[in-house]
Amino acid sequence: MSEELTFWEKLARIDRRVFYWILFIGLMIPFIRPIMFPISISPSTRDLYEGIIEMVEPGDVVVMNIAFGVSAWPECMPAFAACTKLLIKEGAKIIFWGAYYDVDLSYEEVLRRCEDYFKDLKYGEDYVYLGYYPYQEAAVAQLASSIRSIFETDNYGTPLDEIPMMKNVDKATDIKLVLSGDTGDVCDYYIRQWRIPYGVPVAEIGIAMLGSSYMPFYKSGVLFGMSVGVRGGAELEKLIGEPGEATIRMGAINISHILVIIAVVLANIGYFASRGRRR
Amino acid sequence: MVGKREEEDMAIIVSGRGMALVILVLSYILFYIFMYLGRKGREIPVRTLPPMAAIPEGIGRAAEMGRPVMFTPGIAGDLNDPTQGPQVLAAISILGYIARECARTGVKLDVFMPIPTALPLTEETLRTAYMAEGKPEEFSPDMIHFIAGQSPYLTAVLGYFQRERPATNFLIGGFYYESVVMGEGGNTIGAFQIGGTANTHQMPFLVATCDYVLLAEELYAAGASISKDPDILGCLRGEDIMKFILIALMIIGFILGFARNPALINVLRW
Amino acid sequence: MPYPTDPAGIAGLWIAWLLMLMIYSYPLYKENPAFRFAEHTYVGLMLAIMLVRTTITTTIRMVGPPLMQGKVWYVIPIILGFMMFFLLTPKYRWISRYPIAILVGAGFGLGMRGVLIPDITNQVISTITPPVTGAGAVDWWNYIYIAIGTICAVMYFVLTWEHRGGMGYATRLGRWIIMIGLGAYFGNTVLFRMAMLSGRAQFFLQVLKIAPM
Amino acid sequence: MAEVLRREVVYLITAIVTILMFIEFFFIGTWNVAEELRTWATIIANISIALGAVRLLAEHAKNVQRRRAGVWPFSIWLWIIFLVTLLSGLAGYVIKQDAMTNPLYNWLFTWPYTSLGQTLYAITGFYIFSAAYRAFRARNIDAALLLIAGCFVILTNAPIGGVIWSGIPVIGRWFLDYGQVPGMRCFLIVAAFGMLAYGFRALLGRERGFYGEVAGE
Repeated sequence: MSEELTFWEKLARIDRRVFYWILFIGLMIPFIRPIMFPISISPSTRDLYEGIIEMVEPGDVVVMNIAFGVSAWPECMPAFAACTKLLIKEGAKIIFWGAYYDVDLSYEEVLRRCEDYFKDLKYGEDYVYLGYYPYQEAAVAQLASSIRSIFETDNYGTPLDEIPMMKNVDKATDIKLVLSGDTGDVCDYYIRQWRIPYGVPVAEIGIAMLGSSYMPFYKSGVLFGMSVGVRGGAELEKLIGEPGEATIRMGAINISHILVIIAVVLANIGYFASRGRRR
Repeated sequence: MVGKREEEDMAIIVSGRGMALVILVLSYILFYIFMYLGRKGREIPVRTLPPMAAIPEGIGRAAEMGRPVMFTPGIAGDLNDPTQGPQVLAAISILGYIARECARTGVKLDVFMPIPTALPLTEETLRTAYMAEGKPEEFSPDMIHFIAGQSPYLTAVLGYFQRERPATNFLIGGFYYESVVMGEGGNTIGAFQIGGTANTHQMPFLVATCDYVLLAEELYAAGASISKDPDILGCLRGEDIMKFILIALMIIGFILGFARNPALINVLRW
Repeated sequence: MPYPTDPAGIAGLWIAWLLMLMIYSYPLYKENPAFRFAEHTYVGLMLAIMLVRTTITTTIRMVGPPLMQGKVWYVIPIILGFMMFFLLTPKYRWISRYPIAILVGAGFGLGMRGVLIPDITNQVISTITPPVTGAGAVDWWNYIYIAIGTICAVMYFVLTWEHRGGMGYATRLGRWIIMIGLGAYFGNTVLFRMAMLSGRAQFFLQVLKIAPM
Repeated sequence: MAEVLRREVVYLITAIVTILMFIEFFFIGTWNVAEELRTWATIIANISIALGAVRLLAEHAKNVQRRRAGVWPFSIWLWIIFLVTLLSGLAGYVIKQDAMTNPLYNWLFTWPYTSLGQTLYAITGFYIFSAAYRAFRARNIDAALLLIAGCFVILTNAPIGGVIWSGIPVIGRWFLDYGQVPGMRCFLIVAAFGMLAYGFRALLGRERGFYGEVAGE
């Protein structure tokens, strides 16, 4: 152990906290001095955007499923808000509900982020908030066969029959499409219980990892579109022409991703250099 | 496209779901046959899994270096959880094998167990393993370090890495992000690492930090190859036959694809 | 959220900021009582919010109206639900198996019937669907790559036969293809985690009014 | 008899519920029982969420009772914050049918809870970065392939990748749109069969982990 350390070995012994500090400070730079580069649109996001525009006619009822917690806002909220704006532009009537116990706050945040859009709309006629349903496949399946068997009332206690936009809506077949913002596997439930039995189009607007695990579903046409994490959010913001939070955040993504790449490359150069020497 | 409930004359099965029913029934028949055969004593082998073959190597390495071996099943789930539970169970079966190797070679084994419901089973497994090698006196419950809570668990394992510098780490079970931290910690002390999980979200980290990794179903197969559970092994054999059928379908369909013949696709949409 | 103007909001903002620093004192410095304090605060809050939102209010909402309408049998799921709590008493634990049986039955029944089409047949169909007429060489290459890749990767998970001879080569290719998949997954994980962390870095600056809220 | 009630009857219920769900899906007809059972399952699941919470709270109560060194003051604090939040939320619900209307509950939810949730969720970002430097080595072909694909995807996800070299997003997009598909598809297929097998064993009463049978008794 006491032999002279090479440059690479010394480099490999840097305390891990040094990296944490570099990263945290590095991430702040773009918020002070924005670093912007043009963003290209990926096919899955474009399909999502065009799918909504093609399918939704004014007056159609659409479900926005909030299956991400408050904790995943930085990743999921930009895309979710952008999709809400797009749906309102297309004249859809929106049902909000969610499978996360902290869904109330997420719903309020959506309203706040799309303030300009919601101010001309009327609760109960153009949008409605039904609240929380348990994170269970049985619940999602039952929502498909009868919304009223899970939600007798909206979140504020008004019976669904007294809400104008819900009068003739009770089954999956009354819904034009479902957009699910996920951190977990709730979208699986919508695929299995809504898309396959009833043919309701479903799209995913969740965290980036789901962009990998749901890619086969998108490729096989089970999902009509997919937005991948905050990058998808930035693409959607570009498509609807309202650059917002995700677009700003792409600066931080640039910095952090470059840092990760440098780390991996340096580490592997060091690994092969010291391995060569040992031989 | 997707089958809707169109009432057809005389139809019993909903259109578009026929093939699904065939797959379901066929799978069940195969599972049942091989479970039955397994219970009758027919041996169903599990193929050589390099990570399992590397376990003696890892323990031998620890014996040479005179350092301990560490095992942990991750904190993702409780035994009662339908997705994480089976992973932890498989991991505990593998632990039985590791413990026997350790007992035989006289290597010290440390188990970090963050799941309270799995504690009794772990203790039982270790006791049995040491007994089977004729060294019951070498087993002590202190080998199992129970730490509840994710961050105390992480802190304890990282501290242990620095203090004891284990020669080999086994990170096998249902993991959450602790896989990155432990994989990195073990790497920094130059430990030989064998990982395994069925949680897709942690596989990349285990692949990048471990020398050998059991991926997805391999974990269950490895567990079953040690516990010799005829139900699991029988189902695995049944699954394999279904996979061969799918592979055959895909090869035929792939060739038909060049001729743009949709016959097979239409059959699958039945 | 906009920068709050009321005293409660401002206090909340700064407390949120402090709690964040307490949590990050763990990676950035070392484990310490401040971190533990913040962690326990989170667990306490989470449990309370969860109970209020799920067990208490949602149960009342789901069961109340039908009971009022005279559907008396809605008492049964409530009783079954509370039977779950026998899981905590070793002696009567078996009672909890009845509600679990319904949960497991519904869960597996729905899950198994659900995976057959999207996860199996649709995936096979998608693998063997050739590119549309007039497709270029790249599309055909992708068709071949995905088909051969899927076949080899599925073959890799044949677990009760030795991979000998030609199958050995196919499964080795299969494992490499799985690794490419996991690599892309890894790349997306980095995006997710960094997006989350950048949200916190942004919040750090926003509270100090260095970045706009 | 008691043995039968504890095991066989339970397995039978599981099997009946499972098969009902199958029948509803595959065979034409109206199946109200299946719908009713799903509503029941939802209500049961909703109540049983409290189980985990009760367990955790009991654990912390024990910490306090036994004065576990270095832990018990935090456990007391956990209980205090739990009770305050719970009672304020319930007060809001009782008075105005909506927990969020209580200002204290709303404040605790909006500020400390949101901040802590996002902070804890983001912490892995640090670990990934240091692990990228200290542990992610191309030690074998598997890891090499993973890292190469990973690096291209990372640079594609960041817009800066295309500025460095215009080929990066082209290669990275290929990995995202095609390269990862067979691997991920294989996971779907394999996991689907795994689920069929696991569910089948549950149907026959040969998989018992979830009844708490494995964990002792």
